[in-house]
Amino acid sequence: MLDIDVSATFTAEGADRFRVAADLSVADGETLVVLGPSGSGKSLLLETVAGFHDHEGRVALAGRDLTDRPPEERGLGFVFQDYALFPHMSVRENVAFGGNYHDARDPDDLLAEFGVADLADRYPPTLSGGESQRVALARALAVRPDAFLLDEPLSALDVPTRQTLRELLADVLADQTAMYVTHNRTTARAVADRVAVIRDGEIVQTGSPEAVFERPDTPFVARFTGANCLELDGGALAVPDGRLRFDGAGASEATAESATHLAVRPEHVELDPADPDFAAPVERVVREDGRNRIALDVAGQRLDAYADADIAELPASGRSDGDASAAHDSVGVALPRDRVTTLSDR
Amino acid sequence: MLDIDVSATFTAEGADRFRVAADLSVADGETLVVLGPSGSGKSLLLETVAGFHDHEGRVALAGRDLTDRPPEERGLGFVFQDYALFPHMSVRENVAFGGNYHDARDPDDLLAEFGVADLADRYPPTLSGGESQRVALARALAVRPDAFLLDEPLSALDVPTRQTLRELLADVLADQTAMYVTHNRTTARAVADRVAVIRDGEIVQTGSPEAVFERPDTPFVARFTGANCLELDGGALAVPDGRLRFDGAGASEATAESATHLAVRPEHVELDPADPDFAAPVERVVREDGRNRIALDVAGQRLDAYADADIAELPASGRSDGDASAAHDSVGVALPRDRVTTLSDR
Amino acid sequence: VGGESSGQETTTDGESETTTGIGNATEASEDAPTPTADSATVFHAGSLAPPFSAAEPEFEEKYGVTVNREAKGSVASTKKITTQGRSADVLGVSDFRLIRDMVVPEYGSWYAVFATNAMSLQYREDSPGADEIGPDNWWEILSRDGVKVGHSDPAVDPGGYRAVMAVQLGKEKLDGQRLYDRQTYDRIRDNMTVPTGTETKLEGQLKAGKLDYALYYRSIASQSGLPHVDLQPHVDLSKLNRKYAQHYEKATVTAGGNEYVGAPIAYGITVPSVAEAPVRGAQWVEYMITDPGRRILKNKGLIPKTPAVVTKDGDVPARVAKHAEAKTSVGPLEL
Amino acid sequence: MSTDTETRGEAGRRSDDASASRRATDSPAESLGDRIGAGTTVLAVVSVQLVAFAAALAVGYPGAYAGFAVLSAAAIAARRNRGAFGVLAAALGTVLLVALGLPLLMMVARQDPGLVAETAADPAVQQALYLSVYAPLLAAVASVALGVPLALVLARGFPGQQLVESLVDLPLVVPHSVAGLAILFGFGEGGAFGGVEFTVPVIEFTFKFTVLQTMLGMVLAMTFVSAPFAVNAAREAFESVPTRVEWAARTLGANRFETFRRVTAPLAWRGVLTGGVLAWARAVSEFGAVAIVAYSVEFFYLPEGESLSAQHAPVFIYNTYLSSGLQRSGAVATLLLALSALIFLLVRTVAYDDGGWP
Amino acid sequence: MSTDTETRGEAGRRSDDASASRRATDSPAESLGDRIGAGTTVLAVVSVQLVAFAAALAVGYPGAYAGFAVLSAAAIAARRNRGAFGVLAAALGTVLLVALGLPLLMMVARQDPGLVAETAADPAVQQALYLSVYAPLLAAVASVALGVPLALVLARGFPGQQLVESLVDLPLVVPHSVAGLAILFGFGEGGAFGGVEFTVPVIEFTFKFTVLQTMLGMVLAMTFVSAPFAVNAAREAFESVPTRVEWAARTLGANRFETFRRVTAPLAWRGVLTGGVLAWARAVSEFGAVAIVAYSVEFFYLPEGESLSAQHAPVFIYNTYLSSGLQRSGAVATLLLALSALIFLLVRTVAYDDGGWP
Ligand SMILES: Nc1ncnc2c1ncn2[C@@H]1O[C@H](COP(=O)(O)OP(=O)(O)OP(=O)(O)O)[C@@H](O)[C@H]1O
Ligand SMILES: Nc1ncnc2c1ncn2[C@@H]1O[C@H](COP(=O)(O)OP(=O)(O)OP(=O)(O)O)[C@@H](O)[C@H]1O
Ligand SMILES: [Mg+2]
Ligand SMILES: [Mg+2]
Repeated sequence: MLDIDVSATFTAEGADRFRVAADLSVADGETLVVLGPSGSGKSLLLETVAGFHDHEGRVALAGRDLTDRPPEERGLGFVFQDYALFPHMSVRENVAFGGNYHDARDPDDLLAEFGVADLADRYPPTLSGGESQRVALARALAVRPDAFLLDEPLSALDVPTRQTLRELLADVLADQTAMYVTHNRTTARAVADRVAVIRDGEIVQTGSPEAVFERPDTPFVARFTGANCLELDGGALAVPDGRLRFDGAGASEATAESATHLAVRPEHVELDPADPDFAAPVERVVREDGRNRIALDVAGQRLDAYADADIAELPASGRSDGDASAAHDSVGVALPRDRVTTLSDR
Repeated sequence: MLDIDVSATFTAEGADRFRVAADLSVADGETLVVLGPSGSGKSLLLETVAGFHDHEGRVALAGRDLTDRPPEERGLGFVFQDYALFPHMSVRENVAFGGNYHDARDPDDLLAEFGVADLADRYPPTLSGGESQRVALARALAVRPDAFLLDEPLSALDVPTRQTLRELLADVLADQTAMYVTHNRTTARAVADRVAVIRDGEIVQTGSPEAVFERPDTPFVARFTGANCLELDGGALAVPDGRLRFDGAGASEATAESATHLAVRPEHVELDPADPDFAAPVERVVREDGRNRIALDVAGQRLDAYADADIAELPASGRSDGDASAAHDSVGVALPRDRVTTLSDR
Repeated sequence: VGGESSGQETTTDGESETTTGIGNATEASEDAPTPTADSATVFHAGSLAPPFSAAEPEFEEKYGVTVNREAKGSVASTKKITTQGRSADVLGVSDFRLIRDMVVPEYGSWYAVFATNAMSLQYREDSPGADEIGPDNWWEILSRDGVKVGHSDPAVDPGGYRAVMAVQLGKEKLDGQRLYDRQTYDRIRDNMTVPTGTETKLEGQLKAGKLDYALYYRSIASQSGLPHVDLQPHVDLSKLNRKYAQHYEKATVTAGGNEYVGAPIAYGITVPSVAEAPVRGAQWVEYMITDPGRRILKNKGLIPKTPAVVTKDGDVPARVAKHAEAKTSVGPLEL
Repeated sequence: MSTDTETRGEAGRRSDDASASRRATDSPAESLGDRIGAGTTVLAVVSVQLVAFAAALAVGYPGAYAGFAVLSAAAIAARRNRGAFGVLAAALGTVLLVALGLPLLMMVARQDPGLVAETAADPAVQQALYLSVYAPLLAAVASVALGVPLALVLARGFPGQQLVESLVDLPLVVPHSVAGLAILFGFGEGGAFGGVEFTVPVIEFTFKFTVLQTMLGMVLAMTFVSAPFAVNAAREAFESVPTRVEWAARTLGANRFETFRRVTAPLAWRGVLTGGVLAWARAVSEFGAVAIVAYSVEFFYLPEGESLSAQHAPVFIYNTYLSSGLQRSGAVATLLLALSALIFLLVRTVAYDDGGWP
Repeated sequence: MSTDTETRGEAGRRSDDASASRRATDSPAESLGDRIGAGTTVLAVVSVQLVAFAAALAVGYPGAYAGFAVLSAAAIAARRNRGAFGVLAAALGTVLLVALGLPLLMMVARQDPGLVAETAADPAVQQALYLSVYAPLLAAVASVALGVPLALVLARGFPGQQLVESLVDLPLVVPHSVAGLAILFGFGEGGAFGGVEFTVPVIEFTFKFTVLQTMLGMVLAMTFVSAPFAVNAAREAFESVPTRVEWAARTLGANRFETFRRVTAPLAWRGVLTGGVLAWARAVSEFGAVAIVAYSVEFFYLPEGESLSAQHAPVFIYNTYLSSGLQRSGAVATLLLALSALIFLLVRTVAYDDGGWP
């Protein structure tokens, strides 16, 4: 159990003061994913927990109060966003570093596990971003810390390597206490037991991945987790051919009156269904891995949906040629009531 | 038309010599995406084209030979992987920098376009990664270069911002000559007119996104573009209940005899079809954005497929709880012959 | 012995037997307690460096002692003892009056005048007028336009005010004769510059071509390898007798807030009361005022005073006293 | 509640260059602490130290103050939560501070304030001090103006660079009086350029290259002994400018010179300034070489609006020592020290604080 | 075919710290060029320069050589494709090189090789040179040993830091003779610690703190004038170590000291070494302060295995000049120069080339 209740303020010339505050706890063996836009304070939060910044409040791990302990006695493994490898040590020496202070794992085994065994004698300044990141991960894992703080540990990897490492990491973290910072939703869903969304230094929602992704609390969370977030007008959604009401829709906590937005994930938007709620013109079709993301224009608001269909089979003429030329054909749309959440903008 | 035919060698202590060689041309208005694993020489290639490294061969833009020109006379806009913002200038000054040498766009307009208008008076050292990247993009666009060299311009962005910027960039690049380095396949497919895959400093395949993604030339390209790549044994695939032959499958260029691998993209693998080729146990289910990636065990080899179905409706008991516990139920699989490419490992 | 003692020619006096009544007991008691002092420290003026360095090995050989010499300007050497709290076994300076005025009585009670020097004019073969210059026309050449004559700083170095005095004396009559007139003098003065504090740097500046002529001690000039003109006693401040002393008095130099009156050059030497090995110091003084020392002084261009003169008062060590005459003045100069 | 804090990280963590990160640390702990509080603390600490020193001096054991200083530094480090290693570092560092500061402090403490004031009013002293700020400034400017291109070339690297670097460092080991002679021989009448005349045609102004007793010579001597510091500092500064940032400027259309002017130089200027200050300081202290090359020089004395002749302060101080004794020369030295300390503080606080860029 | 090349980028582009990037530049253009070729080029250039200098000297116009040097530097820069700005920088840089090197070169050229050889064989000269390598080494070690903790504290930052930094720089402006007096009065008989005795109990060894004419005093005087360089260089070095890399060490279990030992120090050591070399060089050249505090000292002379008394080389050169004239003292100075140049080259090539870490 990693208990965190901290707040810290940061100042720099030319910038406003930036304040990070969090009251979180991470259960034993749980991976808490911290999701948030860039500049929301994710890195600062992790660094504060690790003991590198003055702060108020307290940090405790498994009941042990860490607040007054120096970083080296906190037992927290940290993977830095910019790797922070020791440039004067070979890759193997980097991974073996912690061995002097802990009962550590064999560096060569770890490097092999991360697919960088052949870099063991190289020095970090000549590694590429992805290579560096794997070494940084191996280095943090080597000392078997009590809990992990991971700051975008996979961001610099190419996709196949990231996939491999994401699974490796999911295995490693399966029964580990960890805070894992990422912007990547796929990664978030793959490793998260619980998700915390941070905005401007403040935690705005925590919950299971399901809860956060499917039932966002605020329009911000909805947007950030990749859901469509459409503005309501007096509790109703303006669609091309009228207005739709969503009274009591989904797991909404907002009453119809106070609701200002509705959220629905693109994968739940049904295209060309038997019983469409309305029809909307297709704005843009973007080919993503193995499917198409269709952007629809709903009375001036944007609604994304996925179409599995192959490009040629699309109802509209949009083609994934990366071209901005919009395809204006309309397509029928249904918004399944149990997938829609209504929100009030606080 | 950007013609590139260069080769350069790089040395560093503790590292082997690294050699980059490329013979490419980018047509006017075309965006060439350079895809490759980390450490494959993408950045070095771009820097060489921009004129920062000694090289052999030549670089020409629209018939103009750039080989002996200094970088500032090449008319190439460069977005660096690590942003390379001027730390002593405000964000606005950064974007306005090129205005002294070129007829440039208004910095504030650009910053607004990239959603960072409120950072105009901040200084780069206090920006977060994603904020920096947007400023770097705006800065390169400001001078309206003749062609663009973009080194992972979206890597540090959170997903919603990346989506927005990807589209913005796709619009900007629509009629621009550009080389665009990325590991991100989604981005690659969204912006690419053509794709070049680089490995160990050498271009191993170029072609349209379709060609590269659907009909990889080599197992390396197949794996790197995210296709399943399974080893064949004497031209046949070992499956749990026998062997499958793929004679004349798809657009294969390898004869059945010489074929050593087969490639098929996960989105083309059919699960639970009416007429399965074989049944395979499910190894792992990973929840990705709006769908599940299912990893199957095909006689010891891994085969990925997508299942749209919601977690609860999965044929297997695997749940996306980030847990490594495998789900061993079997599922029927079909490999559509017209989607399979056979390859020979060169 | 009064202040009126005779002004002798420096080199011709033969009386060396004058031993004043300083008890032998002193000598014995001084020698006895420090038989183990195996090193001696000598502070001395830069112009004494050549003879003292030549004497050092012989002295060390003779007495089995290590000599540490510290050369510095005369004033600086004196001040090391008076203000820096340093101790030395010998102090040798180019003007005994420094010892008279600054060292006695607090840091010493006696001193010896043991040598004189002369001012001379050094030049390079390619200095303007070098091919014509001689003892009889040096003033004419020095007064030419654009000739640079350097000397050290009168404010901080006796060599400096002595150079100025030498030039002043040329326009003063001695026995009704003068070397040059006031105009020539003024022109020479205009050509004179002060490129350094102490005279030790002049030679280098001359050699480097930044000076055409340098006015300094004959002891330096004769050692440097460059040609030089020996000035006449009329101006060279070398004559330690009454007649010349009175002539030299006509020159006065004001510098650094002090007024210096012309006088014969008279080197002083003493064993300060703060000496740690006073016997060694006395041995050095004895060495310098006896034959071996005199020979070296002469070799190095200095003019030994024979016999040396010591003060009448003060604890003159016996080994020194027995080679020197005790006086209360040398020529016109009060001791 | 405060944890183990590395103040450096708070403000400088994102800096992509060393100097940005350095400056950011100038307001340590202030992010959470109170800016005014910090100022008061500094004042309090300084006062306590001065009182302790005065007390130690009064009882005749100035050495005891050293112990006090070391202990108090350690105590402050302990209070600021720097860990055992931090306390040790503070204590050891203070030993050096005492070794450097105690002699100066005792020298200053020895002075008679009345005499110092009287000396300060002496025009000759004022002229010497003026010259000793002014000539070293010229030397520092020359060192920087010529040293910066050299540093740039060295930072870029070329084969045989070690030779050139060693040559640059060589003046450092040359004994000061030898340096003076070397300059006389190198640039004097018989040496290179000695007596060379340039005539500016239109205004009929003839410039004769003479080093002895001229401002030119003084500045040359000072440059000789101080330029290595400027070059070394500037080289380090240029080397710490990230290459990719310079490249970015090139791709935006700036040529080499423009890149230097707008990117490299602004990023390196603090290092260059540090080098200039070191060079200035070194030139101020120079006695040997100046005493040979330019014992006293004619220069234009602005306060009186006329040309006059004076000596460089170290020479002046030495001469005062010889002619007027320790007390008076000590007073001049104290004035020089105070003036220099003031200039250092000014440079460090005013010039280094340019706002904006953190 | 070569384009506009910024050699610095080739090898150092990924370095995350300045010093790594700096070192990487030591093998410029070699990535494509020929290592042996580079060596030959250096030799060729050096030879041509020497021949040109000899020729200029022979015809009596050493000044002409300066022009030649500047032009040839510009030509080399042009050939190496450095652009107009590069050529200008090379030319201006060479002006400074000439100003620094020409006086020394001419001084050396003036020497009679026979006399130099004879002087080199003189045991007194050998002793002075030995002392002048040895005592400055002790001073540099003291400066570094105490300066590194101070630099570390300064690099971390604290309120009132400018005061301490100015205090550290103050010895730089103190005229050398004043420095000597300050030390004499500060640590001499009447000052702090003067005459204090420490007795080591077991071995009954009594150490008396005396500065006058002792090795301790000489080293103290040298430390006083040279420590600021060591502190400043070390501070810059520590400031350029990336904070996050130090943090990484902490999270892996290293405490402050271990982090310093295994990360900060190895990353900063080149800067610290540079500071040490500067301090050493500064101490070698010191005349004024040493002449006052320790004109000649007793020390253990290893080659003869016995204690003897000698003078620091600048003092020795001064004395030689006074007693034996310019020629002979020039020979000693030449030997000192040659020895120092050798030491610089050794430090730069051997110590800075530690292989592995680029
Ligand atoms: N020293 C500082 N003073 C003031 N603001 C700062 C400072 N350092 C960072 N910031 C600001 O704090 C905010 C949070 O920074 P942080 O690095 O934690 O972001 P992040 O969430 O990790 O972003 P990213 O995903 O881009 O890495 C940013 O807006 C940044 O501009
Ligand atoms: N100076 C150098 N000497 C030798 N090898 C180098 C040097 N610089 C980089 N390399 C190597 O060259 C390879 C290519 O580097 P590059 O930066 O081009 O990779 P990249 O494709 O951009 O990778 P990433 O996607 O991680 O940024 C890497 O393996 C790296 O280790
Ligand atoms: Mg971050
Ligand atoms: Mg790259």
